[in-house]
Amino acid sequence: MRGSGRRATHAGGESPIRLYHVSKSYLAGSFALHDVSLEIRKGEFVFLTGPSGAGKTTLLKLLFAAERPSEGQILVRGRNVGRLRESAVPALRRRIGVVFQDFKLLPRRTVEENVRVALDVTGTPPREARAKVFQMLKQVGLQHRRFHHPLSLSGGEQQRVALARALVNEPEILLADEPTGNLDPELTLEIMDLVVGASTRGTTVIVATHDMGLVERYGKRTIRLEGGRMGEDLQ
Amino acid sequence: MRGSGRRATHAGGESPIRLYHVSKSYLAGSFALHDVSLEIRKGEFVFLTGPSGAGKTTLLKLLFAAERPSEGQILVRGRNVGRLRESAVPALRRRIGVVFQDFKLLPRRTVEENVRVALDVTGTPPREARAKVFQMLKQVGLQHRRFHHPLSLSGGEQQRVALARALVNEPEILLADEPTGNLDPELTLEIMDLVVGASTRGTTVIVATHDMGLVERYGKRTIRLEGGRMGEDLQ
Amino acid sequence: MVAVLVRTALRGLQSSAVTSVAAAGTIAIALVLVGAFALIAGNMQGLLQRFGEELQVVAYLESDIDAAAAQQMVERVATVEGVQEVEWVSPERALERLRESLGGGGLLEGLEENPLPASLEITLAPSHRTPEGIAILVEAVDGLPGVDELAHGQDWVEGYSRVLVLVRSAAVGLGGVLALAALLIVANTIRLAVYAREDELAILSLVGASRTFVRVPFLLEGTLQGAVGGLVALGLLYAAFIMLVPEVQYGLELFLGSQQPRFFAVGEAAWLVAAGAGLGMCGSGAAMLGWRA
Amino acid sequence: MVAVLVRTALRGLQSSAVTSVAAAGTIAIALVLVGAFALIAGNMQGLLQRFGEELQVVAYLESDIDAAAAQQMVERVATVEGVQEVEWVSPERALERLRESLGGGGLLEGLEENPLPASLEITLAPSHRTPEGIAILVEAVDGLPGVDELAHGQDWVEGYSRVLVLVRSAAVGLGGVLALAALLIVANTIRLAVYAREDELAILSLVGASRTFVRVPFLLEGTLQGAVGGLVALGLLYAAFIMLVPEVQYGLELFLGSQQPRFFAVGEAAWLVAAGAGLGMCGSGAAMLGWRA
Ligand SMILES: Nc1ncnc2c1ncn2[C@@H]1O[C@H](COP(=O)(O)OP(=O)(O)OP(=O)(O)O)[C@@H](O)[C@H]1O
Ligand SMILES: Nc1ncnc2c1ncn2[C@@H]1O[C@H](COP(=O)(O)OP(=O)(O)OP(=O)(O)O)[C@@H](O)[C@H]1O
Ligand SMILES: [Mg+2]
Ligand SMILES: [Mg+2]
Repeated sequence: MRGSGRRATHAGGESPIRLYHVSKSYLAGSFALHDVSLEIRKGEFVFLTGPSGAGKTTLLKLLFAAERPSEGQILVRGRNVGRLRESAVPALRRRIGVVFQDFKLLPRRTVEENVRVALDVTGTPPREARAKVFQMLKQVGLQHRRFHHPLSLSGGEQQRVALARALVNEPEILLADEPTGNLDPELTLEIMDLVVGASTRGTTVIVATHDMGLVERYGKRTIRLEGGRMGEDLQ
Repeated sequence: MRGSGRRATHAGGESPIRLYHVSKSYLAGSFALHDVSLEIRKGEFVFLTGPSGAGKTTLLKLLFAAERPSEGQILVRGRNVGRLRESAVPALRRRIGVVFQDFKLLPRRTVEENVRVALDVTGTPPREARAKVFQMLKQVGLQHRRFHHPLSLSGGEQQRVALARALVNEPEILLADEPTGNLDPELTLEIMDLVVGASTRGTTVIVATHDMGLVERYGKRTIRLEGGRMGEDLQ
Repeated sequence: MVAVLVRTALRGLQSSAVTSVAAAGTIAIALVLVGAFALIAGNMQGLLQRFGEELQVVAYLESDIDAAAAQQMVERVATVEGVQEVEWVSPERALERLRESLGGGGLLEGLEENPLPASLEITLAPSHRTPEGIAILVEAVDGLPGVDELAHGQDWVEGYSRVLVLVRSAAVGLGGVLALAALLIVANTIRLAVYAREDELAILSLVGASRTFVRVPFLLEGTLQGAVGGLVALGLLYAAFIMLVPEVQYGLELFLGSQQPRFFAVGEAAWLVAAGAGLGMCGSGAAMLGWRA
Repeated sequence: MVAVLVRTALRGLQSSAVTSVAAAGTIAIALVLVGAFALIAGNMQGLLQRFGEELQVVAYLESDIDAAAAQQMVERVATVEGVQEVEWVSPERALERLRESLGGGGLLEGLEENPLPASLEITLAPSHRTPEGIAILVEAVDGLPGVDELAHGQDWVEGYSRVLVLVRSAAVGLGGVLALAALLIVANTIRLAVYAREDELAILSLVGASRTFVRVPFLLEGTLQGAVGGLVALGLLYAAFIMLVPEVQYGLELFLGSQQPRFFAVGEAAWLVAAGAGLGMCGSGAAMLGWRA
């Protein structure tokens, strides 16, 4: 069922993410994303799937204003992020937790500092920040590694640090790009439970993944991209 | 079946990879790898599995002398890599193709140059190198992206460039760390076929992966690490 | 928030020791150059002053002027604009000097009477040691009763004032070039340091750090590196001063006379450190301008 | 293989434009400083030489020596070690000079006969303008028949030779400090450049690049950056020279007399560029030493 058209018309103030005919072209003549319209409600949990190069990461980047759309409108929390002033971008990003496909950890900071930076940018008081970071690291099973540097962590450990950073300030929106690609099956379930838990507490979650097992297991809404175009949108 | 003991005694000139009671400790008091013994025959295809932080990457790093073992002996192509002189390391690495878990592409070089560097270090003539690189990029489906920079590629595309670089000089040994973690199921099979193809042509292959579907599908020998120790070794 | 920014800056310094040391080191070296130049130029100032003292206008007096009348003239001339000092030289003293200057031989023994006149030796204030200053003096003194003839080495003054201008502009020019070079080198170095940490800045921005949050710690880092560089430069200069001055003391005395070579005063030293801090801050600021999130 | 290394170096330069430009720029600035100093010092050399020419030993002759005898003495003295030139000054010429030096007034009109003796003015070769050189000359000339008295301004020589030593050591010292500063700054900059590209070097090493393969392109890059920096410095210095010399020409003439200020000869200019290349290469080499695969 192609649900994009239907959903986009389904306007509502409680939808923190709405895309209307969004296209993105990095190189003239080719589209990484083509005419994508969709709407995601508050607290909804959505899988984003599709083959390599389908535009999943591009879609996520548009949502936190790391890229600007070539065409169309993107409303995040009611604001048009395609037209956001440079100076308004940080405030947007502080409401959005992102797990990057390549982690993007600060190599010269410890695990604790890497997670904590998400609280520092919001001006959280030090005492509170320390407690939250410790709690979060415990949840991803890395509290014992908190004084180590990311480069001395295994791939899966780094991925969990990235997730901890994205979740620590209880964002309104969580964008996770392949957040379990480096995790073993058991850990994948633990981590996904964390993410699902966040969504039940009201965080709107988009998880880009290739892991069809995961998609099937959780049975959540699944949006499929193919060559930059909306494929299926399955509830 | 725990086959490590049996295998290690199974000495033979045709086994390019042999480990005897190998341990690796990064931090005093904890072992990333503990008393691992195993032997891999020429042209063999082996999956390496285990939970996050089990020591898979560490084991691979020991094989191409990116780390030195804390204890035990490692013979690669008959040479003790734990005791290799600094100046002998490059020659070893030129025989080993490695797909790094974090790709390790040169960000300021094009895709073509990234693949080509593996031929440049062996002194392959330019004409031959160009032809081989083009052929290889075609096999991973990226010939049309060859003049782009890695940072403008999707995660899966970068992963394929990393694989192309590892395979382009037809190495005797291929070490692939989570080589399909960012690939969709179809592409995963295509890429795995490439890797299996290399092993049928005589390349000894170790693939570290969490993807149990993959492991089951190919039914190859599977070595499982757990907390740095040898778990199962299933043929 | 301020605490967080400062802490971030300190962590930044710590976590990128290589670039921090390199930046501070470069600032130190640049400031050593500028500071050494300032020291040398400052001490040379005294030397030039002394050269200038030799510039005198001599008013030869008519032979019928006695000591008392001469004394009156001295007082009169002393009021002329730009005059610093006036000395009366009696004919006897003049002959004595000529003898000395001829090497003390018996060269002037044959003279039956002293042919030399009395004179007034007029020294100009430093600010008036120019052709214009001399012209004013000459005009004022030339018409005075009792003055026979004026000797004022116009050429000498021309030469002196031109040399002075030349040396001063050379000093200003060289100092300027040095300061500019220091600025460019420091900016360059900090730009490289930013470049080496670009990934870090990009990541901070991706997790929602505002411009302030990214930039302020960086500026603080730069400022601190610069201040440390300034202190190091000050230390190096002082060490060099202490070690070198006794070595060249003897030679220096020829130049500076009894004047002791002096190091920076506390205030000047503070300026050097402040200059370092300023360089570091501006360098970081300039480097950050070039960087876009 | 060589082609690959060179190509890799060129690609490296291209792909890391920021660091390359920064390194070349820093080398250029450092060399401008050193070069400007060399130019100034080189042109000052002539000035010092001219000052030295004024050092003369004067041998006053007995009054019964006629022109022919004096000529013989001139030839004799000319053979003494370290003597550059000997000039005979007749009593008439000596009186004329004294008059000139006293300002041309009628001061010496009253003399009935010329009280001044004839003399030989002996100029020493530059290398002998030292207290020792003078001592040798004095010993050789003092006993000669016909020589009445020797005037040799021992103090003046002491002063001159000390000033000479002082200025020369200041020049060598300042030049050395500048060169050292340039070296440190360049090494620092290139170290930062390496630091910014550390990941790249590490990756090359991981895919089997030998030390040579990693280092040679890097050294080539550094050398090229240095050479470009040297050329830029040469251009800047030449531009400054062309622009500034007419400005200060008039003042300079007082110092250098008719001697024209000169720029570097082709060979010296080549040295500057070579120095840049050398700096770049050594800087890269030093930076690579610090880097381990
Ligand atoms: N900065 C860029 N410049 C040019 N092309 C880009 C850039 N970023 C992405 N692309 C291209 O846009 C297309 C979509 O990329 P995107 O990263 O969104 O794919 P993806 O769905 O995340 O793939 P993967 O599963 O492999 O991560 C790809 O073909 C990619 O090469
Ligand atoms: N350089 C290092 N310094 C300190 N500890 C390290 C270092 N590298 C790895 N470790 C630790 O050694 C253990 C094994 O790491 P390794 O990378 O081999 O795991 P892995 O099996 O590859 O895990 P993953 O599947 O998450 O990639 C981990 O606990 C890791 O934190
Ligand atoms: Mg992606
Ligand atoms: Mg791993």
